[in-house]
Amino acid sequence: MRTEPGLSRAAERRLRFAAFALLLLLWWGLALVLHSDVLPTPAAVWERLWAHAVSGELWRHLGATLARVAASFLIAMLVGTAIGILLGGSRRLDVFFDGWLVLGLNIPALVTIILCYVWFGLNDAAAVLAVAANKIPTVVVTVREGARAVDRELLAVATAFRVPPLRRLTRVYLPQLLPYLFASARSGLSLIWKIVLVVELLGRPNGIGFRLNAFFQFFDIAGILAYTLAFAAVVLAVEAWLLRPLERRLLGWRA
Amino acid sequence: MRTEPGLSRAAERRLRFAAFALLLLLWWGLALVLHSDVLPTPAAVWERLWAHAVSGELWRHLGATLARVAASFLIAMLVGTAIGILLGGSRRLDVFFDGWLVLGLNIPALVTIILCYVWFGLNDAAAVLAVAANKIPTVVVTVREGARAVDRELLAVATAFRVPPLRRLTRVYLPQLLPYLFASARSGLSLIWKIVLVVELLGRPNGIGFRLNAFFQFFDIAGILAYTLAFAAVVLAVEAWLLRPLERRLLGWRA
Amino acid sequence: MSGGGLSVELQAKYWPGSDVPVLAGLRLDVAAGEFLCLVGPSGCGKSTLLAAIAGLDADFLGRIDAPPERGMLFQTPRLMPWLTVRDNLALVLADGRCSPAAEALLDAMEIPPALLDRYPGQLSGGQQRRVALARAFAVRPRLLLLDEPFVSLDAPVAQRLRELLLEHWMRERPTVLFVTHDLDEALALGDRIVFLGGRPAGIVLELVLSEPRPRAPEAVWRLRRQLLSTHPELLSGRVIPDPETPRP
Amino acid sequence: MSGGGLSVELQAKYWPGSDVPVLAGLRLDVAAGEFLCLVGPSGCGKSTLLAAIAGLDADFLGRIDAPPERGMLFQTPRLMPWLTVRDNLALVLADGRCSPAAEALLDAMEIPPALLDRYPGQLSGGQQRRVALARAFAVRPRLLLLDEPFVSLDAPVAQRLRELLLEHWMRERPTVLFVTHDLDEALALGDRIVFLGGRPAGIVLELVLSEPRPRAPEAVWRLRRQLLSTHPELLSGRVIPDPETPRP
Amino acid sequence: TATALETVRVGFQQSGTVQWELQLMQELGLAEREGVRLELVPLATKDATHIALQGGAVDVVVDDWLWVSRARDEGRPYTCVTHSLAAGALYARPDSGITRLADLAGKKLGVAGGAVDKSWLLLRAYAQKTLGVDLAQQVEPQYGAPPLLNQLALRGELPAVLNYWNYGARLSAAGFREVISMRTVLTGLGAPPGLPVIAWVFPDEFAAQHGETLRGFLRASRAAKQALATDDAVWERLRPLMQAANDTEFRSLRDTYRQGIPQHVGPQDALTASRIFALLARLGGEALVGRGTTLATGTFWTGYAD
Ligand SMILES: Nc1ncnc2c1ncn2[C@@H]1O[C@H](COP(=O)(O)OP(=O)(O)OP(=O)(O)O)[C@@H](O)[C@H]1O
Ligand SMILES: Nc1ncnc2c1ncn2[C@@H]1O[C@H](COP(=O)(O)OP(=O)(O)OP(=O)(O)O)[C@@H](O)[C@H]1O
Ligand SMILES: [Mg+2]
Ligand SMILES: [Mg+2]
Repeated sequence: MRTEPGLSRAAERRLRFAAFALLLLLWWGLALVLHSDVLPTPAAVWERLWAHAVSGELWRHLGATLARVAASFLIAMLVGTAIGILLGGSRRLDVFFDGWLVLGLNIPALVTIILCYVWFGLNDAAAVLAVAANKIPTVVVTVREGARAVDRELLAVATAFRVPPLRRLTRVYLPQLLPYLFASARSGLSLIWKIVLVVELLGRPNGIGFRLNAFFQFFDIAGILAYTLAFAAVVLAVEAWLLRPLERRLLGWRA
Repeated sequence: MRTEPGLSRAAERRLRFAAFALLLLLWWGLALVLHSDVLPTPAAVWERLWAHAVSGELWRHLGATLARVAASFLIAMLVGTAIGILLGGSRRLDVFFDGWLVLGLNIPALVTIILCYVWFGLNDAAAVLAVAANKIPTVVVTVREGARAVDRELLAVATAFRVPPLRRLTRVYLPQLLPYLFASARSGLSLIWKIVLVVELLGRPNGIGFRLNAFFQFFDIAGILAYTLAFAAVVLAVEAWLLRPLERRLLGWRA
Repeated sequence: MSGGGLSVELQAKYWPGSDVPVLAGLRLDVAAGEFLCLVGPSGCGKSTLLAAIAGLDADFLGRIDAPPERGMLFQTPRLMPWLTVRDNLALVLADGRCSPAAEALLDAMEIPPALLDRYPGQLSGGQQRRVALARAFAVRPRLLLLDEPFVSLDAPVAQRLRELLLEHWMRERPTVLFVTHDLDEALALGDRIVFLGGRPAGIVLELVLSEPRPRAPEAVWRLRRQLLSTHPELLSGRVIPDPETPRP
Repeated sequence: MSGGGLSVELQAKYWPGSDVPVLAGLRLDVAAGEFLCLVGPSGCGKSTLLAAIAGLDADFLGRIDAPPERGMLFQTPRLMPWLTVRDNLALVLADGRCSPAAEALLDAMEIPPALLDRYPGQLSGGQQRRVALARAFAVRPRLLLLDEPFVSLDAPVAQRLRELLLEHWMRERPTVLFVTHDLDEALALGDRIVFLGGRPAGIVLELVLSEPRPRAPEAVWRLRRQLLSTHPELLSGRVIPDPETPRP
Repeated sequence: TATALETVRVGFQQSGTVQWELQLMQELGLAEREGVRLELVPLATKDATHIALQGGAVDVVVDDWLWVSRARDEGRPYTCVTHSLAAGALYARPDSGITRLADLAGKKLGVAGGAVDKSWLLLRAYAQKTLGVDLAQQVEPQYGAPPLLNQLALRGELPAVLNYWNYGARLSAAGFREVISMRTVLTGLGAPPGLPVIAWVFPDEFAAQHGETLRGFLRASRAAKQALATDDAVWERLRPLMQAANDTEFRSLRDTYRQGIPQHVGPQDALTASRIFALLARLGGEALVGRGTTLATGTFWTGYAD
């Protein structure tokens, strides 16, 4: 709970590398000790990844999944944030929709997915809709907490100076929601990817979820891990090249 | 984005009731218009719920699921909060474990579940562990954002007055994390319940997830909705009798 | 009321959960371009009144007419911690950009250009207060609400800022509501001083000052002596009354 | 150094990203039980120095020895908004409970018992400041760090609190570091006044005051005149110099 | 005595068809008669049975022999004994005008199990052979979960579905036409009759250590099958489990099930399977059969025949 002196960029990179190396080592060690198909070695997974990358199959499935994840993510974040701000800002709306929200949160993915597929057909639009519908309530809940915690004294400044609504939103309101939005985006991306897996399992002819199921049928954990890691690598890249720089820019004032 | 005058308790109850009634009405109307098995009427679902409640089957499955949800929830919140505070408080630890966290977030539930079941056997301990392992990273991510956003000026007060560590934690640190903890608890409960469904799907002989799959095989949406609503009712009760009163007590100062 | 003047008819302002109003029976008319000082004990309701006038709190009985073009200095600086000094000013300006005029204002407040790209958390308390003051001036308001603007500043800077405020006021002629605990400051600046007091608080005394500004220290001192002779209670407890009038 | 005294040897304090230190070459020894006033222009580094002494900022070159039993009043009240007035005091007290002594202190600060169960957000600016002051006193510290304690308070209350501070100091004899912009205040209270200034800031003048306390207003006025005659720049810009010494 | 009974733990999918036979074995005490105590472990999905077997929580599950062969290739020594020959079929809506494979051209076709599903691959091979077309190009395949496809077909959004037999039975009962059965497809492709579809799967080690118990269990299974094949009364007992919507569906399920009961179980199964393996390996490639090029030796257990 105390602030430490800052880390240089180089030191940060070294730390990240060390963490990665340690993880690899732990995994490898464990895999060798256990010596079971349930935990293949990094080498086995890498080999599988490589084979699928070369054959092009990896890219096809990864691409399909990423497209679905991206579309659902954008929809869920936009809609969820808007609703969250509304509910957090108005006690009346909040009380009214609170029960709906709890229901929305707790409807199993399976139900939304089935309903979307049955109503809108076995297509990507239905898939994306189902995933977004699953994620929106959790964005709402997080953003709503943020909106409730917004500093009223600072809002009063904007009111007193009659700051126009859009500017008030972007420069007074949203900056306070940022930690909540980042939390929501990070856990959201992972949740969405997990739901996309289920959606693909139940009714898409491609994507990692589809592929994973085939691996799973044959208990091919190396294959499962290979595709999982391929997706994780993408998320790590998004973290490093999008979320972290954004965070540095937007939340740099806290440093 | 403006504060409204407060709502009386009675007005709040009326609003909640109205929201519930409206939802029921909408559902009923839609069900009658669509007239399909995919969206049964509330009456059909209620009838199913009643039958399962009378036969005792509902309670058996609901009980099993609730026990798993409760255990995983407690573990995930405790462990996740502790790790989140550590990472949010120390830049060095944060950078080191950031990659691990991203991996942890994005490992599909399937993988953890398989590993737990295969290593620890098809038992409830393995099931609970698998669920907690899935949820912990999202708690960490949310709490970490909160810990990063903690007001350093207020922490400085505690340091200057040499407030003992435990008191510093409970009276200076945690109150600032509360909105994040509530967000985490609310979306967490729903996420955990969804993973519990999968866990039950993959290796438990009881619980709602186990039951839901059987319904799905026969495309019995009324059955699915009946069990879903039974769980949602429990969550609504937890909201009304635990989370909301807690929130009023702990965050009342904001009013 | 029109044209920059202000009319307050506050029957009562209650805080939730309290039976006694903080403010009651308060009637105040301020002419356009008037410089009004508000003085009163801590906790009597000065900031509450300002918030009501600024339209931040509509939960009172009564009616307030105030021009919408407001500049306000709150009792605490209330800068957006995530905006640099420059962007904090830009936030309230009409076109959303920090004009050269606004930067000149910051300069006049002795905020060197090097600080323009700093965040408020990297400023000293007095620097933050000056930025907040510049923000209130920068919008060139018709109504300027100032809640103890010159505390937390060293004497020379405070004095220069007082002069700046007077210049600004004489040039632009906004209606000014100036809350202060420093009677001398009120006497040096205002067209009129309104003393608040009592429970619920209302106006206990009004003093019209017709001397031209800037007022020489001697003039202020004379005013203070006059006032003290008729209302000795107002100055009780000041550390430095002028030497001729030792404290009771 | 031992027994409540304070020794500061600050070679340099840099802020990240700046080549010029804020503070440099500052040596300060304060005897146990001494009442030291710090005066200096806004932004010179007074709060920075206090933070370093309080152990809140270890990122400087040099060495500071200070007793660990500290009470501090920050420049802003910094009360925990989620704790009631009572709990804010309880937070810093040894046993985590608000003692009768602490409540008596609040009473002496003119915080009526009705406010004890309020949250800080429901207090006026001056009330918050007084609660923060009570918090600093309540821990009965051996070192009391006060950053402009009496701003935002009306003159009578401020004066009563000054008396309270002196009483407290005389009874408990903590070492006091008192930052103020009000020279008269410093002259009325301190054993010694240290003037900070320059860039990087250091000590530009020290003044030892041996007159006993409480000092009568006349005594303070005499001290001021003495000081002004040797260092006219210090008082430049004050609104109310005493009438015999019109401002330059 | 009761203590002398050895236990066989059988993991099965609760909503599936395997439990009919298991239920009957238990109700009629068939296992006990063979000196075996049956422990039924109901699980929600087929995946769950895999995990249970892999984790050692059960001794026997039901799966297809292809899975066993592939597992053996990967060094996981499981083996199996044929359980059922029942295979799926291609079903079409009565109003779709689809009566032959050729009528599918340009239409949507629901395919259970995905792009590398065995039935789908075999059907494509058959279409290639008989019509000279690639079905995957000719139709718009819609891959999805079996119940979902059924529902979409019943709602009229899919004119035709290739689904497992137990789902197909429900479609038949709803008036759907069986366009072509997998049995016909297999014969058309030159496969010998009597090809096993799914089998009792268990670890080599279990078979080696508890051979007698296992044989007892398999004999009990045969007895249950006998009853199911000949005795209509036992079906009435199972009726609650089957969740048939009406009598037609019930009969349809019963009759299809009976058709899938193998006449004999024994060494000939391995032979038949290895003939079809080559075909599947060619059609599905590694994604379907794994790295093996022929049926792994020992895929079918030689310790039991009837
Ligand atoms: N976090 C920071 N980063 C960079 N510069 C800072 C930071 N905090 C303060 N400063 C600068 O350090 C100098 C001293 O600040 P400090 O708060 O100590 O001043 P002060 O003497 O207390 O002034 P005041 O009387 O206005 O409160 C100021 O010029 C300020 O701009
Ligand atoms: N939100 C609130 N709820 C209840 N009482 C409040 C609230 N805000 C302020 N008060 C009370 O109203 C009174 C007036 O407060 P206000 O801030 O207007 O005082 P003030 O005159 O500005 O005092 P100061 O000079 O100390 O700033 C105070 O006694 C305060 O305790
Ligand atoms: Mg005030
Ligand atoms: Mg300061």
